[in-house]
Amino acid sequence: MTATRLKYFQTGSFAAGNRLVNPESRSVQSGAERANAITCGHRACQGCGEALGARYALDAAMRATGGDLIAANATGCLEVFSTPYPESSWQLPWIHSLFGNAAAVSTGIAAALRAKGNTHTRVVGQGGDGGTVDIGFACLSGMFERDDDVLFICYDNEAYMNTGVQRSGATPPAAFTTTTQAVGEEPGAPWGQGKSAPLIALAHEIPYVATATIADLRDLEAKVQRAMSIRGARYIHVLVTCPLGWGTPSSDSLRVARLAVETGIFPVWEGAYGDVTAVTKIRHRLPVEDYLQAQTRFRHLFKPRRRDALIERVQARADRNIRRFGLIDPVEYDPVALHVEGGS
Amino acid sequence: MSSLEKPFAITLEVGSSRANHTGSWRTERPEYVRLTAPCGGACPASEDVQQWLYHAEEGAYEQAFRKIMERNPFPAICGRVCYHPCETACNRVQLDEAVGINSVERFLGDQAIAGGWSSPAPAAASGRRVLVIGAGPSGLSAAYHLALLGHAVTVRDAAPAAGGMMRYGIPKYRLPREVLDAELARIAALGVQFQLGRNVSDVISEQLEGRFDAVFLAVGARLGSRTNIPAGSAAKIIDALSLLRDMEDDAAGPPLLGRRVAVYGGGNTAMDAARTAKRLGAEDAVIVYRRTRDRMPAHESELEEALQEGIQVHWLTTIKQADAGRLTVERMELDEHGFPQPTGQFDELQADTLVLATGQQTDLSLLEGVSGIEQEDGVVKVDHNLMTGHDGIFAGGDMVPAERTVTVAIGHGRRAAHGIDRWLRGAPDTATGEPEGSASHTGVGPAPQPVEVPFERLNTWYYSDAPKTVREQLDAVRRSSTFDEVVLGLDESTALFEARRCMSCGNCLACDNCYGVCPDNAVIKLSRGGAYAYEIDYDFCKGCGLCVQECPCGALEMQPELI
Amino acid sequence: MFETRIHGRGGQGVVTSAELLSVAAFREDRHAQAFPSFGSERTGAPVISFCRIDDRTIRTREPISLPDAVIIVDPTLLHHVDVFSGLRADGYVLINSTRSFAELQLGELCDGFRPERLCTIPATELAREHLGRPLPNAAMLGAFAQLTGVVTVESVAAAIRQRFSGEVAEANVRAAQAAAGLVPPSSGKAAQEEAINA
Amino acid sequence: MLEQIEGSQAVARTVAMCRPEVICAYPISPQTHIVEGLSRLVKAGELRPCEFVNVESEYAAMSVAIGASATGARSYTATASQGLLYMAEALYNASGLGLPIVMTVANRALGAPINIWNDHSDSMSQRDSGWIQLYVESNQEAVDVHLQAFRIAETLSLPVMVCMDGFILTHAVERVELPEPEQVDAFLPPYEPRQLLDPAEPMTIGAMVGPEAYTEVRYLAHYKQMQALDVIPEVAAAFEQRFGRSSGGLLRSYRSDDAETIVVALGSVLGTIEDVIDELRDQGVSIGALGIRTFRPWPSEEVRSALEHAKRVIVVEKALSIGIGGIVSQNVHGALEGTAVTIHTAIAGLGGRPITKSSLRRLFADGIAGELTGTTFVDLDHSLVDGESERMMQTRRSGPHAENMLRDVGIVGAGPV
Repeated sequence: MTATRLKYFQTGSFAAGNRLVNPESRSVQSGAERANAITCGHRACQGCGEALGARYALDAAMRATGGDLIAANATGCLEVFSTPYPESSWQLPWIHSLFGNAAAVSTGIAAALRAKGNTHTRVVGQGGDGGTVDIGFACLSGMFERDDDVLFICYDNEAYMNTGVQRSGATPPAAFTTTTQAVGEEPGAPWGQGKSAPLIALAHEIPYVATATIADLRDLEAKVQRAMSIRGARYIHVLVTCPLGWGTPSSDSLRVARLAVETGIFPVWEGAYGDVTAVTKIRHRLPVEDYLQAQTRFRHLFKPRRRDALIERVQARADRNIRRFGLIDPVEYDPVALHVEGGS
Repeated sequence: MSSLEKPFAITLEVGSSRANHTGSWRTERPEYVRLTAPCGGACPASEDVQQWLYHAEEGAYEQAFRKIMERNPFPAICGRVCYHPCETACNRVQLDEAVGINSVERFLGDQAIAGGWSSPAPAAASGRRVLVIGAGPSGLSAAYHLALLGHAVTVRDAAPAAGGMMRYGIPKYRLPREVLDAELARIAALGVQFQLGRNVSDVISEQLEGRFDAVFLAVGARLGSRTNIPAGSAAKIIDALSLLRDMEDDAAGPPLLGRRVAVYGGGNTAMDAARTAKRLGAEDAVIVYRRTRDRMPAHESELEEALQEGIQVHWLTTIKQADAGRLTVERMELDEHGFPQPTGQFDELQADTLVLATGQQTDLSLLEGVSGIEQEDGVVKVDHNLMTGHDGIFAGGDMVPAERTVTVAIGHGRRAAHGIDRWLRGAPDTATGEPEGSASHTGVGPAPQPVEVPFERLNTWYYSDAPKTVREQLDAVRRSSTFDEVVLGLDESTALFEARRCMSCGNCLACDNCYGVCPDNAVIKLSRGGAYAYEIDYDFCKGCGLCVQECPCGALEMQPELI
Repeated sequence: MFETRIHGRGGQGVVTSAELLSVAAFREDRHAQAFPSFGSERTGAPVISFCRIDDRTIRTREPISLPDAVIIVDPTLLHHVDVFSGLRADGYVLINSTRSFAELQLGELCDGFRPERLCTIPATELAREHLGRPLPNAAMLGAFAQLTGVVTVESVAAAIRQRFSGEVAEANVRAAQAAAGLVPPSSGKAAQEEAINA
Repeated sequence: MLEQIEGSQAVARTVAMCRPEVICAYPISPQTHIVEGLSRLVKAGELRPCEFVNVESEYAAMSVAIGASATGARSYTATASQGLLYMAEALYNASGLGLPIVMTVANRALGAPINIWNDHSDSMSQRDSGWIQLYVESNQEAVDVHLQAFRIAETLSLPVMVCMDGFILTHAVERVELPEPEQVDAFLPPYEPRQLLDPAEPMTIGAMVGPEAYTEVRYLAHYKQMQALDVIPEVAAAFEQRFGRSSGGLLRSYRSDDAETIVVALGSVLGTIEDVIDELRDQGVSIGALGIRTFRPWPSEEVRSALEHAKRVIVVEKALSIGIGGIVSQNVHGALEGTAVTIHTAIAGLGGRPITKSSLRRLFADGIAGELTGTTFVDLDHSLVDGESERMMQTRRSGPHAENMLRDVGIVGAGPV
C-alpha cells in the first residue's frame, strides 16, 4: 500500500468509520447503507467472530459487485447459526450444500454463470477452517488449480467449533481442544502439525491470496475489494475469534484477534501468482504471552505452573513469522502518513 | 416465480431471521453514556472542552467558539494566559502527549476576533439590575453571563480601562492588548454599562443609590505584599504589580529600573516582572527564590520561557538586606520536610532595583460596615453560589478563597452570575451551583454525567499515533527586546491536527465502531449526522459487550439487565 | 448370426478391428455388435474382441464362447492362449503369419476343421509395405472378408474410410485389398452363403 | 440418424443434443468414453454454450453440478462404481435440494476387491439416495432414456440417474438411431428452474431443518419421487409419439402375459434373457420376462399386476445385498405381498462374470423344476468357496479370500500380484 500524506484523523483508519472522513473513504461497515449480507436474528454465540467476519467480507464483496453476488457456504457454525428453518439471516442468494464441497459448488455456480453469458454476477465460497483446510481442501485445491472465477473465504477459528471444539488442521500447537486436551508432557495440540492454507493457496499460483483478521476491518475490506477486482481463483483467509472455543470473554473477540497480529502469531499479508506481495506491519509489537494469556485454551501454559519452554516455542513461531514475512519495518513508522484520504 | 414452488423448509426467504429476537439472550445491556472528560472536569471555567474540540475537529470553528462562549467569553485571552489544567488532566498524556487544548482555544478565539463573531443574543430583559464591582476576569465574566440572562449590568472599576489583572498584571508579550480589547468589546456590545475610573468605597450605598437588585464583588487582589526586607534609604524597591501596572500607563512612560534588576519571588508574577525588566533594557534580570525549581509555584512554561530569554534564577536564596545597587543574600537549604532553612552563608548581588513579587492582597475596605460578610485570611467567605453572608451580595475572583488565576476568576464570574440569577428569580438552589440543564451541549442524548473518564476506560488502539504539535515561539533574541507576543498561534492545519488528537473521553466521537463491530447488527446508525447517531437495537443485541470494549472513547458501558 | 472372436495384444488394434468389422456389416444394412473383452489390459497384454453379425436385432450380451470364426492378429499367442476355444467345427481361422498352419505346428490341432477355412496371411508384412508401419488390422479384415464372405472387401474398405481419413485410410484400404488377393480361391465366396445361413 | 456407434459415443452425442450448460466429470472406467466424447464436443465448439469442468473427484463433480444446477444451468455428469460412492454424500444433497441433475452411471462392481467390470452394486447402493433410477437394456435405449431423463428431472425438479451396464453397453459398438437435434429441441424445452441463485431475487437454499420439520421434508421428497410413477410413463409416451419408438417407461414385459414363469431383471442382461425365452417358448415352456426400467421410484403396483398371474418369478440381479441376498427381489417380494407367486432370487454377473445363455437356461429349468431354494448364485464355483470356507474354519488368519482363491485356480503364482 502506498502512503499518502494527508490530514490526520482522531481514529485514523483504525476505527470502522469516522465522521470526519469523506464518505467515499469510509469503511463499508460504517455505512448506514451497508448490505448486511448476514442480518440480525442469527443464532451465533455472543461476540461471534465468524458472524462478524462474514458480514465484513460479504458486505465488502456486495459493495464491490453492486450487490450482484452469489454465496456458497460449507457446513459449519456459520451455516448452522444463519439458516435454521424457518429463518435465514442471509440477504443475498446463498446455498449450503455440504461440509467439504463449498469450493466445488462455487465452481459450479461460476460455470453456470459463464455458460449463461453472465459476466457480471460474481461468486463467493465460504467456510470455516474445517470446511476449508481439512474436509474441503481437495475441492478448494481443484478450484484453485482450475483458476475458477471464485473468491473463497475461510473464516478460520482454528478448530471444529460447530461440533464442540475439536482439533483441525488449523489448530495451533499447544491449543486445547476437546481432542487435544491439556494433559501430558506437551499439553494441547501437538507440535509439528497443522498447515498454512494461505501459503498452500499461494503455491497454486492463483491471482490473489490474502490473510486478514476481523480486528482490521479496513484491511479486510480492502482485500475483499481487491479480490473482487480480479478474475480467477482467489483466496482470503480470515482469522476469526471464537469466544467458546478460545475461552475468551465475548467482548474480547477483536482484542484477541488484534493480539494475534501484534504478537506475530498471525501474519497478515497479500500475495499474487505465487509470491507474497505485501505485508501488514506490526504496529506495536507484543510478546506472545499477551495473546496466550487472554485465552483459556492456552491456560495450561501458565497454570498450575508456568511452562516457559512451551511459551518460548510459541514465541519462536511468532518470531519466525516476523522474520519470514518482514512484519516489523526497520524504517520508522510514520503514523500520519498512513491514513486514508479525505476529510474536511 | 412463486414461493410455493420452492422446496419446503430447505429453501427460505432472505432476511427472515429478523423474526428471531435474540435480544432475549442478553444478561447485560450496552448503553451509551456521556461522561465528563478529564479536560472539562479540570477546567476552572467549566468549559466543556471535549465538546468544543468536537466541533473544532470538524472544522466548525464558529460552532466551537460558541460552545466555549457558553461558559467563557474570553477564548482568545484564555488561549494565551490560562495555565490549562485541562492539558494536565488530559488522558492523552498517558498515550503520548496531552492535546494542545489551550492552543486550539486561542486559535478559535483569534478566529472569532478576526471573523467578528459576536456573543450569543441575550435573553429577554428581566428588569433586574446588577452591579458588578471590578472589571477583571471574574467581574467581566459575571457581567457577560448576567447580561446573557437578561439582566441589566453595570460594571464599575477604579482603573481607567477594563480588564483588571488581564490588563494591569499580565504583560503584553503574553496577552496583546488588542486581543484583550476585542474580547472586552464583545461584552460591551451586550449592553453592559462600564463605569471606569470610579472607585467604589461603600457597597451598600452604591447599591441603594443605583437601585441594584444584587451586587457582585470582584475587586481582585491588587495590592502587592510588602515583604519586610531591611533596606537602606537609597535602595530602590518596587512591587511587581506596580511595575506591571505602570507598563500600561502610557502617559508616565516606561518605568526606569536600571541595568541590573533582581526580582524576589517564585510565582508567575515574578516571571512576568523579570521578563518585563529584561524587555525594558535590563542587562541582568535575576530571580531570587528561596526554594528549588521543582517547588516553584510559577508555571513550568513561564519559567522555561524566562530562562530562554536569559533570565537567571538564584535558587535556594533569600534576600537579607537591600542597599543601593546591591543586595545581601543568604544561601538556603531544604530541611527534611522540604522547607528552606538558612545556612548562614551570605553573598552579595548587584541590583539597581529590587522588584518584590512575593504575593498579592485584596483591599476589602469597601466592605466595611456591610453586615453579615465574613472574612478569613484577607479574603471573603462565600457559599457555593458565591454569595457572601450578606443577602444579594456575591463575590468572586481573587478576593475569595481560591487559586488566583484568570481562568478560576472567569469560572467564578459565571457561577456567581447563575447564583445571582437564581437568587433574583427566587429559583431553587442547585447542589453544585451549576445552572440546571446547562450541561446539555448539543441537545441530543443524555446530559454528561459528572463521572470522569479514567484512561483505562479508553480503547487507545484506535487512536492514531500523533505527538502534540509544538507551538512556535518568537525568536529569543527578538523576545528580549520587544513586547511582541512570544508564543505564536497555530495555523489552521495545525489547530485542526491538534483538535483531532482529542480522544473524546467518555463522549461518542461518531467513529462508527460500535456500529461496525456488532456481530448481531444490533447497533442502529441514525442519519442525524451530528454528535450522537447510534442506538442499540435491544431486540437483537445479545449483550456480548464488543461495542463497549471496542469503543475508543468509553462512551458505552454495560449495565446489568433487570431480572 | 455370425460370431467372430479376435485375438491380439493391447495396442494392435484388436478392438478397432471388431468395430470396423461391425461397421462393414452395418454398411451392408445388417445388424452387428462389436465389443471388447472389457479388460484393464495394457499395451502388450493379450486382448480379445468380439463381433456378432446378424440380419435382425442382436439382443444377447454374453461374450462369444462358440465363435464361427477366430482371427489371430498375433501368432505369438497361439501357444499361450486357447485361441481356438469353442470354435465351431465348420469355423474359420485367420492367422497373421507368413507361415502355413503346418509350419506353425498347428496341423494336428486343425484336424477337426475344414482346411479351406483355415488361412494364414502375412498381414504385418503387408502393413509394412502399404502403411510403412506394422499395423496388420486392415489387411487381416480384408483377408477375413475374402475368406469368410461375411462382409465384402468393399464394405471393409468403406468402414476403413469411415474410420480413418486421407492417406491413412487409403493405405489401409490398399493393404486390405492386397490381403484379400492373397486368400486362396478355394475358400471365400463359396462359403459365403453357407456362413450367412449358419 | 442410424449409426453403428459405440454406446458411450451415442450417449455423449445425445447428451450434447440435450444442451447441457455445465458438464463436470472425473474419469473412472467404464464411464470415461462418455465424458471424453462430451469434452471433445465442448472443446470443438460443437456444444455451445457449455462449460466442461475437469474436476478433481466425483465428490467435486456432483458438487459442481449442484452449484450449476442451483444457478439455473442444465447440468450433467457421469460416473461409476467407487466414483458413485465417493459422491454419495453429494447425491443425497442434490436430491434433497431438488436439483434436476442428470447423471449416467456406467454400472460397475465395487471394491474391495477392486474390480472394474460390470454389475449393479454401485447404483443399487444408492437406491435410497432420492434419485430417480432408470436402467437401460441397450444402447438405443440408453440414447432414448437420456433424452427422457432430462425432461423427467426438470418436470419434477429431481435428479435422475441413467444406469447403463459398464463395458457391456458403454463399450459395445452397435446400431443406434440417434435423434436429430431439432427433434430433441422440440421434445425437451429449456430448463426452467424452480429455485434459483439469482441476485435479482435472492433466496436461501439449503437450510438446516430440525426435528420439527425434517419428517415433513422427507415425506415430501418421497411424495415427489412417487409422482415420477406418473411422469415417467407420460414422458415415455411423449417420446414414442415424437420419435416413433418405444423406450424407457416403468416396466417392459416380454412374452409374459400368459407365462407361468416370469424372469425379472434390469439392464443389458434382458437381451440375453429374451433370447433364452424365445428358445424356451419354442420348446413349449411358458416363460416370459419383466424388465425393470424404473427402479426408483419402485413401481410396486405395476410390478404386481405384471407378475401376480405367474406361478413363479425368478429375479436375476447383478447386485448382492450382503447379509440378505437380492435387492431387486426384496422389492418384488414387497410388490407381490399376499399373492401365491413363488419368488426366486438369482445373483448373477457379479464383477463382470458373463451371464451366458446356457447358465440362464439351467437356472430357469431349475426354477421351473422347483429346485431353486433361497438365493442362487449363478455359476458359483462351489469348490473354490468350499475350500476357502474350510480354510477359514481351520485358521483364524486365513488371509485374503480373493487372493487365496485366485491361487487355487492358479492365476496367482508364488510372487506378489
